[in-house]
Amino acid sequence: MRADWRPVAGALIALAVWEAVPRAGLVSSTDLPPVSSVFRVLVREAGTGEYWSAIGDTVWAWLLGLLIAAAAAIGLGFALALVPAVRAFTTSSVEFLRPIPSVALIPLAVIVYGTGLGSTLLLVVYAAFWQIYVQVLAGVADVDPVADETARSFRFGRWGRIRHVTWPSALPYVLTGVRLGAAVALILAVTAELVIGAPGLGQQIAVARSGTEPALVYALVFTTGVLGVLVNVGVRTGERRLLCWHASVRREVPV
Amino acid sequence: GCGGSSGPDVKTQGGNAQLTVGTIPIVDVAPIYLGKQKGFFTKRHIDLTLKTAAGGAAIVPSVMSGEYQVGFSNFTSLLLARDKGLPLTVVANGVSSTGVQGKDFGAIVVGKGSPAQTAKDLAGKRVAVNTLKNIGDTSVRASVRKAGGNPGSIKFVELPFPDMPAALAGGRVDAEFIVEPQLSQVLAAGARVLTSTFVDVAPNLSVAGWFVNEKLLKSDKGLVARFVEAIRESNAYADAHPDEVRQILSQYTKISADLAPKLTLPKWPAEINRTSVATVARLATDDKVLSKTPDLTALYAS
Amino acid sequence: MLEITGLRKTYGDVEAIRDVSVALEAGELVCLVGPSGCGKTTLLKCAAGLLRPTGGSVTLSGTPVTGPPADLAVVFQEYGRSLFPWLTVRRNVDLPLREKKVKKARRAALVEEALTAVGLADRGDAYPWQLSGGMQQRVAIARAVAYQPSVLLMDEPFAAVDAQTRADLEDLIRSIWQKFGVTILFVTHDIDEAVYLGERVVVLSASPTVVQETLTVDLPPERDQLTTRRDPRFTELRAHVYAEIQAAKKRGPAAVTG
Amino acid sequence: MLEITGLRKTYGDVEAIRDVSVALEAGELVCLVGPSGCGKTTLLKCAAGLLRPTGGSVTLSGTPVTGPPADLAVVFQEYGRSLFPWLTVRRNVDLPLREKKVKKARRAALVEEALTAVGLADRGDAYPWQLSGGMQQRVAIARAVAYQPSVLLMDEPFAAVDAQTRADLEDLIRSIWQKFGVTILFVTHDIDEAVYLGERVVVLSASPTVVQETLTVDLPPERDQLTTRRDPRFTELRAHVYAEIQAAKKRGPAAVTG
Amino acid sequence: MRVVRWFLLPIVLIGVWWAASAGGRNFFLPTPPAVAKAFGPTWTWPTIRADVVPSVVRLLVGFAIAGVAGVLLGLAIGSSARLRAYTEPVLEFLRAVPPPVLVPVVMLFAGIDDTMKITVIGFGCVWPVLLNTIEGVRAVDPVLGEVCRAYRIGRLTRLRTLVLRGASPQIMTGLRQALAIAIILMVISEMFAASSGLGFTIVQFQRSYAIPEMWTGIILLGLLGVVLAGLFGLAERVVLRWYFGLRRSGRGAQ
Ligand SMILES: Nc1ncnc2c1ncn2[C@@H]1O[C@H](COP(=O)(O)OP(=O)(O)OP(=O)(O)O)[C@@H](O)[C@H]1O
Ligand SMILES: Nc1ncnc2c1ncn2[C@@H]1O[C@H](COP(=O)(O)OP(=O)(O)OP(=O)(O)O)[C@@H](O)[C@H]1O
Ligand SMILES: O=[N+]([O-])[O-]
Ligand SMILES: [Mg+2]
Ligand SMILES: [Mg+2]
Repeated sequence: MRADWRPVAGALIALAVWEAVPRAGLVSSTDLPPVSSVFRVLVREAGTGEYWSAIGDTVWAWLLGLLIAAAAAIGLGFALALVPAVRAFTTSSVEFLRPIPSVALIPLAVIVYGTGLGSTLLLVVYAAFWQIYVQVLAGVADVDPVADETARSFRFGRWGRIRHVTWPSALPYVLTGVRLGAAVALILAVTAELVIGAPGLGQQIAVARSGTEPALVYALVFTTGVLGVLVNVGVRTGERRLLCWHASVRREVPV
Repeated sequence: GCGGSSGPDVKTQGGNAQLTVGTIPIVDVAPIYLGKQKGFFTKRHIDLTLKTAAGGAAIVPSVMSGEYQVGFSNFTSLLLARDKGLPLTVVANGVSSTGVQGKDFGAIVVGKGSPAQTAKDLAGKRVAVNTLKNIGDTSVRASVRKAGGNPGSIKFVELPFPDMPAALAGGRVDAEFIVEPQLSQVLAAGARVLTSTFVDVAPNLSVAGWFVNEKLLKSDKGLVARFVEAIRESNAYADAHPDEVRQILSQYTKISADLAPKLTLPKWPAEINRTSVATVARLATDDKVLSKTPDLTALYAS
Repeated sequence: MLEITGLRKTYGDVEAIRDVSVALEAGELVCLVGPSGCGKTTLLKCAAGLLRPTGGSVTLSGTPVTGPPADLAVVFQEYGRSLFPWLTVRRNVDLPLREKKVKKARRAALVEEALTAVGLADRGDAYPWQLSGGMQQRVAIARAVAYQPSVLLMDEPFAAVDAQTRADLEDLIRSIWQKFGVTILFVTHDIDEAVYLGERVVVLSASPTVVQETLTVDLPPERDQLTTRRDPRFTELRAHVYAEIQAAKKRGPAAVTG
Repeated sequence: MLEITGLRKTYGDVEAIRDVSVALEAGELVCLVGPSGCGKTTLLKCAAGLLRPTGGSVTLSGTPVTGPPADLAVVFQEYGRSLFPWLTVRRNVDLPLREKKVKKARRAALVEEALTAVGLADRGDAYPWQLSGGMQQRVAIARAVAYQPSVLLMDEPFAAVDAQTRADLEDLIRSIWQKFGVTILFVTHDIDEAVYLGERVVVLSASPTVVQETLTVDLPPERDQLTTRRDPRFTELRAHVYAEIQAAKKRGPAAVTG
Repeated sequence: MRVVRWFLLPIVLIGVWWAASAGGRNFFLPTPPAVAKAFGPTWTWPTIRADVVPSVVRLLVGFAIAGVAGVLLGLAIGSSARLRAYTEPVLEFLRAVPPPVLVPVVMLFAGIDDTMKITVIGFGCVWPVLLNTIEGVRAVDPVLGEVCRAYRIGRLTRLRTLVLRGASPQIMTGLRQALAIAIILMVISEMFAASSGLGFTIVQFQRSYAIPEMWTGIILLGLLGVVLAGLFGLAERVVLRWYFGLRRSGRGAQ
């Protein structure tokens, strides 16, 4: 297949706008430095071990948190969706706990885990969990009744129905949930580091912010964004493989 | 470790006590970095681990839980914590104002074209402070009162220090309570100092201090004493060697090398100016930041 | 073996089936015909334990049917949606066998045999949505056949295939029925097909549904597309069923009730 | 009017249609028959401008068809999925008319008329998923009929309805055709139906598809379910078509190519 | 029975909390009665009017903007593979930027007042709506797409009656997620340049070590979430009536 240059073109256009806005004087270049000077700082930082270990810390907290959140959300989501009694008993608590913003848990996190990885993980897991969980519930509810009846008529066991009908039907939702959760997990990882001071990119941003070099702040923020893009590329690749049968993917095969 | 009351047991390794200290990446804590570098702590059998937290609010719970043994915080926050019954004790002076009007590390500034001439003119204006119900707004009110104005009509807005320069330049606020290094930044951009507010509050105001959990004080008085000695030596060294202070900033902050020499450094006297802390406490009580007049003797270790 | 007694089913306000009783002997092949919307699919789903009747009872070998009983297979009218789009044709046919814990080698043989029987041996690796309507329907039939059920419920299973294929599939079903003694309830709207396939034909009235008539097909058990369909008795029977359906539709619910 | 010339269509590696040419005069009713999977649906979609041919051309009144042309209506083989589940039956039929900017009163009349014609006048407020398969298919037919197209493409439109309803709908299509002079391309797998309805019957070969034979139905234009089907010429023609389809299937692509 | 189902787990959870906090061993974890006692004096009507109402208004405005923008953008991007290819990396980039670091940038353009807070809320919670809309649009049944084309259903009607309705289950899921995120962002946006608001007040309590009061604030956030989720559920039942019916129709009464 031919390489798709369009995402690159889109990105270049966005970068050009970023370069142009401060240069045209729409905002002061100390408030929003042009992308070229941000890149210069980025190149400088990329030569330091501190930068890479911060990325490492953030990615580790993110990945671990996302895995825990995804496993818990998918497991619980399926269990609750398939055992109506459990769902009936948990709805009220879920509806109450879900909207509690994870940032409000920062004090709790600090009390329980201090300023280390644990605090970051608590916030990351809490936030990403709900994102995935809500998608799982919606996906599980979106099974084609005819497909489900087919499985029942062949007396698929409970596990068989989950494995062969519910899971594939819910998969598009789950993957959207994972993409949402991955982004939220990254946001929370960085936010936790930023607000609590746990090691990672967020902490670097906090330090840079109380310093006097705006381009460095933007360079670190840019790094966060690039991480987000990479995460998405990863999930998308998985999605294209897992959902080759789905209307959203198969229609793109030109006929 | 869960719980604010679990004992802060200090680990030792090779005969040295392992102390984890929570700091903030600002100029104020330069002496401890310098002191660590100079070996003031190791020679007293203390191995320091310095952790930067995002702010005092994150440090207090960590000292309570025993994750940090020592923390850095301004006195208003510490008074607030004691006001609510947290068993924290101040053991050493952290940072003090220079006491020189117009030449302090913190100030109230206004934008280039502002008509305001004295703090009195801030009445009815929008003033940014880094945290509300803390030393910032209390000091600003004190300055306004001192200049003969009525602080009641000031509209305070909470804004992190790093966001202040842009807000002032953009005219989003009329004045700001600001500290270094942002103070030098806004001055370079044309802002004007209205008054050095710490100087208005009290002569040689003690702004922040080093604190520990009362438990540690009870369980290991000797260790705390050694730490205090080391801090005093560090403070004195920092006061005497401003150039080295400016140098060490690059180790834990991102203050650029061209700005560091221009900063107004604070003072690091050995002793806490207890009178100034009492003034701060009275102002905070008047402003209803504190619920009752604090018992200041309980605040200090000795 | 399969007994449906006094079945009644309402969907909210809509009374789909009023009172239907049908009993199938073990190894019997009964065809169900009736006007569009009279409740054939509803009846089949109740028999399969997929739908709970509003009244009456369904029993299989004496035990009440509350969920889909063992060794039963259903071919759904909505064949397209009953295939799993995320599985290839072969995996679609294979999946129920896996669930039944059939050994791998045996499974492969059953799947290939069934696909060959419906003429899709070469399309095993395609996805259902890459097939024509008739092909999809044949996959659904292959899935049921490969399962080797003892009770087979089929809901207009040949509606989407051409005349020649339909004839072949009719003969396939009859041969399976004769070989394995499967009990089959077969819904169709093709009268010739009902008479050609069935030992009995049950004619349902228009909704709210009752049994309009039950007809025993007294044609010889060895049937053949050419000779059987030319049999004068065949023509007689199909004319009779046609007249009954027409009557069922014309008479309508009011007359039935009154 | 509708000219399909040298049509060729491949899906990836699968050659669905090799070379098909069919031409319909204005106001002609042509039936298309052929083995399952031979490409009837594909051909219809190409004619409707829904699918781009791999080769050959489709023109309507001389203009090449690149997208669905005006005043064309299609009844899809996947009738169930072609109805909007979030709209009631009435709104489903109404929607294309709204788009055509038909006046409200006229629309209401057309919708009721069409629903009555397919026997669903009383189910206008139900949702499609509350209907039986045959009813759903009739809604799809009503939608096409109410649209009053000048070209009507129908893909096995009566596959899910009972014999009596089917006969009624056949007569409905013929009467509409005679009254409004609609050009109709009608895909069916029912040979009797093809002969009964069409002026011509086009028989397609098995895939990769070519035209096996085109047959002119020389029956009188006034047709009737009883008399026409008893006509010896009718029997002759249907036997001929049946033989052709059988040949088409047996011969297979190799023979056609060779 | 319903009452039991609704309250059983919450009561158990409160019991666990009570057991964990009993004896006042932990300063940061007050007992349920301590929190309950603090609730009344903390949240009087004037405080609610001054701090909660403005927050909720900002939240709703930001959520509404995000909803409209997310659906419109999602429809455009979901219907065009080309647009999707161009915009995806940029959108993913923006999505990964944590709102707290975004706030200063937003302040540059939107000031430090309500506009900034609404922008932050809107910007942060647009993503689940956008993503779900895009996915929903892409998953619309192709047969229905062909029906629309065959009947030459105009672009606008097609968007309204096919794409929007077909994607509506996914869109509603996205909106549900967005609502939760909007509450988070309401708090975050009030951590900067604020002088009132629910989030601001909670942070204030935390900083001044008014721990029971802080917990009452968190609980109030939870209650706010329950109310908003409940209202959303009502709206959803109206919008997706056909969908729930369709999904139930196959499951029968069993
Ligand atoms: N989910 C449902 N909700 C409401 N009414 C329903 C539902 N399913 C079926 N019905 C109604 O029940 C009646 C019988 O439907 P059923 O599908 O059993 O008919 P059928 O005999 O299979 O028809 P066909 O030959 O057209 O497939 C119809 O009037 C239909 O409208
Ligand atoms: N999307 C697709 N991808 C790949 N192959 C396809 C696709 N759609 C159809 N085909 C193939 O094209 C051929 C013709 O299909 P088509 O649906 O046109 O047949 P048909 O004549 O309508 O059959 P039926 O009578 O069973 O409906 C079949 O072999 C089918 O497998
Ligand atoms: O700690 N302060 O500098 O306010
Ligand atoms: Mg049916
Ligand atoms: Mg077809």
